[in-house]
Amino acid sequence: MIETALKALFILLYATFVGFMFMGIIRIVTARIHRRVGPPIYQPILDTIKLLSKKSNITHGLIYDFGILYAVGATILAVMFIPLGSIGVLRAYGDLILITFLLEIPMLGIMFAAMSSGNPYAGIGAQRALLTLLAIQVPLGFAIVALAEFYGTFSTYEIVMAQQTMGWSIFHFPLLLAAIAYDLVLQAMFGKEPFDIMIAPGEISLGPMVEFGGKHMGLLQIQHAIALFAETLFFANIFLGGGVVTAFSSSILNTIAGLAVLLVKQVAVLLIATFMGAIFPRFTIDQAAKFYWKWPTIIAALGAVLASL
Amino acid sequence: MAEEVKASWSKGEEIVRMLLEKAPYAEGTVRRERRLEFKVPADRIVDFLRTAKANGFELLLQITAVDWLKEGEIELVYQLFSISHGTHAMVKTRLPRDEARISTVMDIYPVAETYERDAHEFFKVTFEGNPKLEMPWILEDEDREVGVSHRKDFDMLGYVKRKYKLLDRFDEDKENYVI
Amino acid sequence: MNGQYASLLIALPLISAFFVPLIKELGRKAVMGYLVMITALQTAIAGWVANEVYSTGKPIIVIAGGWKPPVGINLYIGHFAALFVLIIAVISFFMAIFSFRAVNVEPVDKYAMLFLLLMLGATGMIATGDIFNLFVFMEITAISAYALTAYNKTGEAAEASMKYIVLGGIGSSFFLIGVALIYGATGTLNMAHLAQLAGAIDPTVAQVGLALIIFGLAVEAELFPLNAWAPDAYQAAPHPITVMFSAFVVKAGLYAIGRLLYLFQGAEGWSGLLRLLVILATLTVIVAELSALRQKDAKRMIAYSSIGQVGMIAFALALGTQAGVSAGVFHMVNHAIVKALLFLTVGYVGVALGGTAIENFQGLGKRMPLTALTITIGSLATVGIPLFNIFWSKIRILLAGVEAGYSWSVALILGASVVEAVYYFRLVHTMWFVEGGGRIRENFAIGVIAIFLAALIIVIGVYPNDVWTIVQKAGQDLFNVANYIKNVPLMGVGA
Amino acid sequence: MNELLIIIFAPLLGGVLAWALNVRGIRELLGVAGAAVPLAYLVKLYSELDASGQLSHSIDFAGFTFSFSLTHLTWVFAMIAGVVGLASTIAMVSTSRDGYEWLFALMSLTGAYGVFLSFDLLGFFIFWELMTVGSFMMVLKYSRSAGLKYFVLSVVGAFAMFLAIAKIYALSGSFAFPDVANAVYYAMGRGDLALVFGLFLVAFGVKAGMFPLHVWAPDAYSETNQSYTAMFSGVLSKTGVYGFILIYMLIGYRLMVEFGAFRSAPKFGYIIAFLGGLTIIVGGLLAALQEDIRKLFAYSSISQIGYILVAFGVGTSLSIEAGIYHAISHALFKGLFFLIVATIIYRTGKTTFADMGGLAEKMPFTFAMAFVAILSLAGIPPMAGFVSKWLIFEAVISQNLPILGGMVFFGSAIGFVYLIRFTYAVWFGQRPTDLDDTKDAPLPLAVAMAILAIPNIVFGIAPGLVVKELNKIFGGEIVTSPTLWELNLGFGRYNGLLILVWLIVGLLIAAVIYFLGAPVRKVPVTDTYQSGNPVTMEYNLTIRRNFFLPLKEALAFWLRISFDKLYRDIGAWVEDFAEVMRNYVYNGNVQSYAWYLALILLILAMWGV
Amino acid sequence: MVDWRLYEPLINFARKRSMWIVAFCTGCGGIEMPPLMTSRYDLERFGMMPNPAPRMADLFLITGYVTPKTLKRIIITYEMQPDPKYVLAHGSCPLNGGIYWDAYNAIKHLDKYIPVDVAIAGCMPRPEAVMDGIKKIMDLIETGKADGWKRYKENYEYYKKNQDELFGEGWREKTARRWIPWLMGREKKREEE
Repeated sequence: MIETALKALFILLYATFVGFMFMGIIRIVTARIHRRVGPPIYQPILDTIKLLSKKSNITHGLIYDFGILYAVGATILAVMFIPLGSIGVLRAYGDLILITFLLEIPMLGIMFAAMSSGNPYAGIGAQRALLTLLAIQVPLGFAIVALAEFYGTFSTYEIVMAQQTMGWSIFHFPLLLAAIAYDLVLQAMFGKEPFDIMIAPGEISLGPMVEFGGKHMGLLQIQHAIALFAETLFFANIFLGGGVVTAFSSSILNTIAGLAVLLVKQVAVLLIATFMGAIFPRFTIDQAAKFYWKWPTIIAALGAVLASL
Repeated sequence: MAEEVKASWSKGEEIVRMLLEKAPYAEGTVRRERRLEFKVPADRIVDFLRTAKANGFELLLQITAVDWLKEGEIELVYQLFSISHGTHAMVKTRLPRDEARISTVMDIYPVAETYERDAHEFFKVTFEGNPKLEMPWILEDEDREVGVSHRKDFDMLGYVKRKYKLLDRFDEDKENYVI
Repeated sequence: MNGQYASLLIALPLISAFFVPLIKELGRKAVMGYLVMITALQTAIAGWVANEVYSTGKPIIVIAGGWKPPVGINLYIGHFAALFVLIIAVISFFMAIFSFRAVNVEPVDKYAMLFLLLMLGATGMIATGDIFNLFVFMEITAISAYALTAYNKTGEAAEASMKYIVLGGIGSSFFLIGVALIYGATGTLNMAHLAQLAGAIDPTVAQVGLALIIFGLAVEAELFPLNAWAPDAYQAAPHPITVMFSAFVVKAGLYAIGRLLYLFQGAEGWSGLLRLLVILATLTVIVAELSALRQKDAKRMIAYSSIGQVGMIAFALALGTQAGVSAGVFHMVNHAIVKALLFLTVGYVGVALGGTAIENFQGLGKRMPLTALTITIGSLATVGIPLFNIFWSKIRILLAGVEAGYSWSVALILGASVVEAVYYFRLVHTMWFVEGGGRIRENFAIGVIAIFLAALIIVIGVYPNDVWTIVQKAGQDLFNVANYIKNVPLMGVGA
Repeated sequence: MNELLIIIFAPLLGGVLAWALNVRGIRELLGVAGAAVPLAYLVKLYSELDASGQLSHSIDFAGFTFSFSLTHLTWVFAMIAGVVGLASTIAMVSTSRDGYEWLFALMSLTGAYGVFLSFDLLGFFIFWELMTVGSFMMVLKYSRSAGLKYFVLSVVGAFAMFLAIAKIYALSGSFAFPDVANAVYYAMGRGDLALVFGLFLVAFGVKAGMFPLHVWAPDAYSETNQSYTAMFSGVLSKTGVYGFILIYMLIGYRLMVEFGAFRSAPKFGYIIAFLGGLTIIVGGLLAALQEDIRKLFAYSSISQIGYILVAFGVGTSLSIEAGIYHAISHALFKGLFFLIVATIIYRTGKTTFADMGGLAEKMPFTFAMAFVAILSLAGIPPMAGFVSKWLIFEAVISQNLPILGGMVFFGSAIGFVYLIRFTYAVWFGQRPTDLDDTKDAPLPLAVAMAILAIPNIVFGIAPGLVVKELNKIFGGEIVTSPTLWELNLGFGRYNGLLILVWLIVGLLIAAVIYFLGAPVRKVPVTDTYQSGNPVTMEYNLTIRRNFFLPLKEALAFWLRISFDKLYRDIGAWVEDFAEVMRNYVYNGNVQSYAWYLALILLILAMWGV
Repeated sequence: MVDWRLYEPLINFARKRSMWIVAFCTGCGGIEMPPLMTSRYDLERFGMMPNPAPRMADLFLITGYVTPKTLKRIIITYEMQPDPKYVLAHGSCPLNGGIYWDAYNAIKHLDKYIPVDVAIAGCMPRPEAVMDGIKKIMDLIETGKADGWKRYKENYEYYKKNQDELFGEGWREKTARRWIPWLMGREKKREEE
């Protein structure tokens, strides 16, 4: 019991810290693309401390607070399920569909909280977030189906183990297609540029986030950090072979090496998303829906059909 | 002194003569190159503008109101511009000051709606047929109740003193003043 | 009280019909009272006869004038005849009571006489064992029916009865030629004897004779192209008479077709005729139901629905299997009860509110709750809702139909009953959920009859076992002709 | 063993008595008793059932022999009918006004019980008709057009089933399931088999609300007493679903042998699954675009039934078990949703989204129930809805059917979409002034909602309870569940308790951070950031009308195809045809009638007479 | 409930180094803001990020003249900001009305209505001047002297009196309902046709 508690605490701290570092990386990389100096890497941590230490906060009712808590709780739950190299508290129960659902639930929690504030911007933001969710569901579904059919199992841990022997998933053509589609979907799940219509700052002043201030926004920053970590970790595990290193003798070294390998893969995924985000202008909501229902769906469906042959 | 130096601008003369044929009730002169001026009685303004639009004056740039306090009249200047002739035209009408009433030209130049509302807001000129005339717009409700307008008979400075309660500041002259 | 008293069933209405002019002077009430008394007597005798037949299990054979059968005329009151004579008597008794209120056109004594003749004709057609006698009773029924249709003295009634006379006349002449042909070929008129000789008739005569007989009766039994007169006649006739038309006059025609059809099993071309009858019956159902869809008058709508149900009975009888025939008979019994209830209540609404147009039925639930309730029970039953009586017979007919191989016509009949459900539920909706006028006090006697019939429907619907056993016996009586021949004491003369 | 008869006829008896003694107090008592008695008997009989595996009882009635039997499968479905039926009748105590509604609601409940417990086709058909009539009369009371549309479609379904039954009866000579099964297996021709399957598909498709035949559901579910709709959509649609299981039990093996399989799913099953998939997508998308609260949940109920059909279509025992599990959870959360709708309509009297809003403060209990129902329907892990959806995903995708997998996945997102639309329009935002004094749910409705909410949570956290029951139906250990909280399918594992524990841990962490921050100030709805402009309660800024306009524009092309219009045109065409034919055939002049007779003579002559 | 004084320096450092600006540009100074964000002057180095929602912003830049109409929006937005909030007034107009000293629709002293922490002189100060201002406000936060929001909270009546004096009592409700009478009128007119 103590051992799992310690492992869980480690995972939580590691995830939050690395998540904040990822947010810092995103801001620096985007700044560098704009030929700007960019903030220090620990800037998100500073932002979160500032937000959490605000002296006065407002609330619009019970659901306004509970929605945020639920979002953070669900993200923490999701992180526990995804195998992190050799550490993994609920690794055995890490089921593809369960994790995909858990990664979508924070969005539901945030939307509940935002809408309970009664702000019209939050309403429009929620509507756009829902339509984006609807749009990404089709390619996401086909990608998950392709994965499950190719490996014949739903458990993420078994998929990671299978990739050690059969090589990374992206080397097999059907799963390469699924990876491409899933990567486009990640773009919307991160809320990065081409598909972040739901939190468009200029147009609907950050959509659902308009009413969050002080500690609520701080909690959301933490949630965003963990979510970034979880999504990149999930992608790394199921498509890039996960971090299983057995070269060293002592287990401590193995775990550290595993984490390092995972970190490299996660940063790679993150950079793809950041580059795409820095370059593309923002899609309107029906353009985004039409886009997702055209190319990524075709790619993912092709992958799923090929995987099932 | 404007008359001696005026070089005659044949093209402008010709446009004015063509317009005056079509609108005998108006008088038109060429102030200078690319500046025509017409005087039209208030009730014929709509027909004149319709003929102007038909003869090449595509744009209505602005409707400015001028308050002639001494003559007790408000002058409305419709500033037209013709891309095809490449010239401005100032169509001037005179309205009695106390109840200035004229019909709208929205159906000829749709943009006129905003300009008419502007003239109405600050010079109390009512344009029949403009639906959005009474809509609350630039002036805040407090100013509207007080009756702020840009007419000359309104003591603007007094109003500002009352509104912002900065009595001492305006009595100084240019030499000694208090920031 | 031996069997011979059964002949009273025929004699009583005949004699009392001719006593009516004597009572004419005593006034309208007396005539109506007399009518009720006679029908009550008739019901008693019919009840006794039915009890006798069903308890002993043997049919009662009445020999007219002592002449043994193939020469003399005999009445054969088997299980079927006993059951139906009882139904005819009971319904006439109810209608006599209903006529108190419903009939107020003056020559009441003529009405009473025709009423009794109609009852006599129908009873005779069902009870007789001799073809020519069957023709005679059919003529009596037909003629009294023509007169009664025209009884209301309105233009519409006259036109309806004129149509009925023309078609009825042609139909009965077909029947007569057929009987003559058969008599020519076999030399006998007695049904039992005919059944024995059916095989020996040369094929073309048998076919022609049989076809003519069946289609003579078809006019009376309202099969598809020949029932054009029926809707107008039903609508134009006075309300009690419409009930009698739909309850037993049509049934008598159907019984005759059924009886003769199965008598000539041996004849050549029998199965071809059966298939033709099935097609015509299905068409009757479909055309009748469809044409009822957009009716503005409730009585005409129920008339069409009654023709549709009659078509279904004909379909059952024409299947040629024991299950089909007994299902048909069961449906005859149920249909008689339900249509009696419906026409009674709709007629009563027509009398109370003046006219049976659908507008009068608006908000009937509030105006005349008892009548509205009984109409709803009647219409739910006709549509074939599980807890009512027609449901059981409809199921049996359709099962027998599919068993006999006519699954296409069963599908069409099911489609037609969907249409039937639609217009009945429109009526139910107008009655209960549309706002109507003030409350009207309902007549007690008619209320009792309606309640009795509605209760009968629900009782048979909820517990149909006993009625089903009775009806099965009646079905066997109709179907296996060998037993029929055995019961009739033929003199054994001739080939 | 006439307990079975008591179970079936208790509601009808209660209904008739309630209708007869039309007195305010007694009528409700009788009605609820009518619904409670069968449930009590079902629970009592469970021990006997567990011992003997099947309790059967047969009576011969009206010339046919009717047999009833209680097996594990029918026990599960009967329990669904029992629980949701009881909750719905308790809720009807506050919403129904006269005996009429009690009679026909309980008659349809009797029909549902009869359908589940009958062991022969004729009994099945009779109770099916009874159920249809009961629910039809409930709808007829509110609107004629909706009622007639519902009745015509379901009667067409019923008669299709009757034709199939008659065809089987003609073949096998008896109605009991065992004889029917082997008669169909040995003696039925290929053409007849396809016809019978088609007819059964239509019959059960109509009642379950499958894609092309679903048009009656939105009108029927919304045009009736809302607490009855909880039973209508919770229980009666399950009879349609039970029908699909019957297809498998009776003629499934022969269809498998005759028509072969398509990638490990039987071909006939793939048809059902594909139609189910379409139902999910169509039902969900239409639900998102509705303006009326009842219609939204009607379409959502159709799309959830689509899930069950996909599960049955795939055909493996795991997928059928997943389907039944989803039938249970669907009955629970859909029943709960319609009770919530009933409370809202009962309290505010409004049904369209445009004039509702901001009810969360006024009706906290109902909102809590709605929150539970939303979590369950949208499929959030610790709830029953998620478990059954997860089982269906696993079952469908493990049979490598990619297209079906994609459709099912798409369905889960649609669940989010229309639920958030409902929550935003009804619970949050500015409250219209006339809704200021709405009170919370009355006691009966509150009790009914609680009855349905608790199992939603319990079956989510402890799925072992349900799965042990369902394994008994199939005999073997299809879904192994080592402990009460865990399900293990070999290729996928789920542990309800673990998820709940870690969710609570996550919530605690977040709560700790939350309470470390500065105290919180409650702010009214009008104090929101509207680019600095002040906000007043009179000017409504909440987007309640046309919430998903972009989606409607994106789907504009597909929305033009509507089956509703197709059926209405057919109805109108039939009516015109009837009118035209009547004018030709009965045209009123005698000469033409006489010509008909001549026509008959011509036919006879032609016939070779 | 927890005593954070021990962590005050860290929190002040965080507040100093991550100021989020309310994207609310009043008057003519709005166009001066983008250059600060672009590569030449890059305020993001100091962790400053433009943020449209006042609920999560700290720094409120008043860039240029303030009309009563804008002041109403400024006051509402200012009150929506969570507590440690700072106001940076650019240019001379917020100080004494600047060139609009005699205009009826320009505010003469912004300080009478909302507390100003740092005022930057210049009729639209150049980016370098703004950077100095920001440096100044960061020092104030560092030393904890940037207490504009405390002043607003403590003598709120003074500020409220001035605001009501300018706009009249209950101006929020009045402004919110400003359009409703006209809309109702048009609705009635449309029904008549």
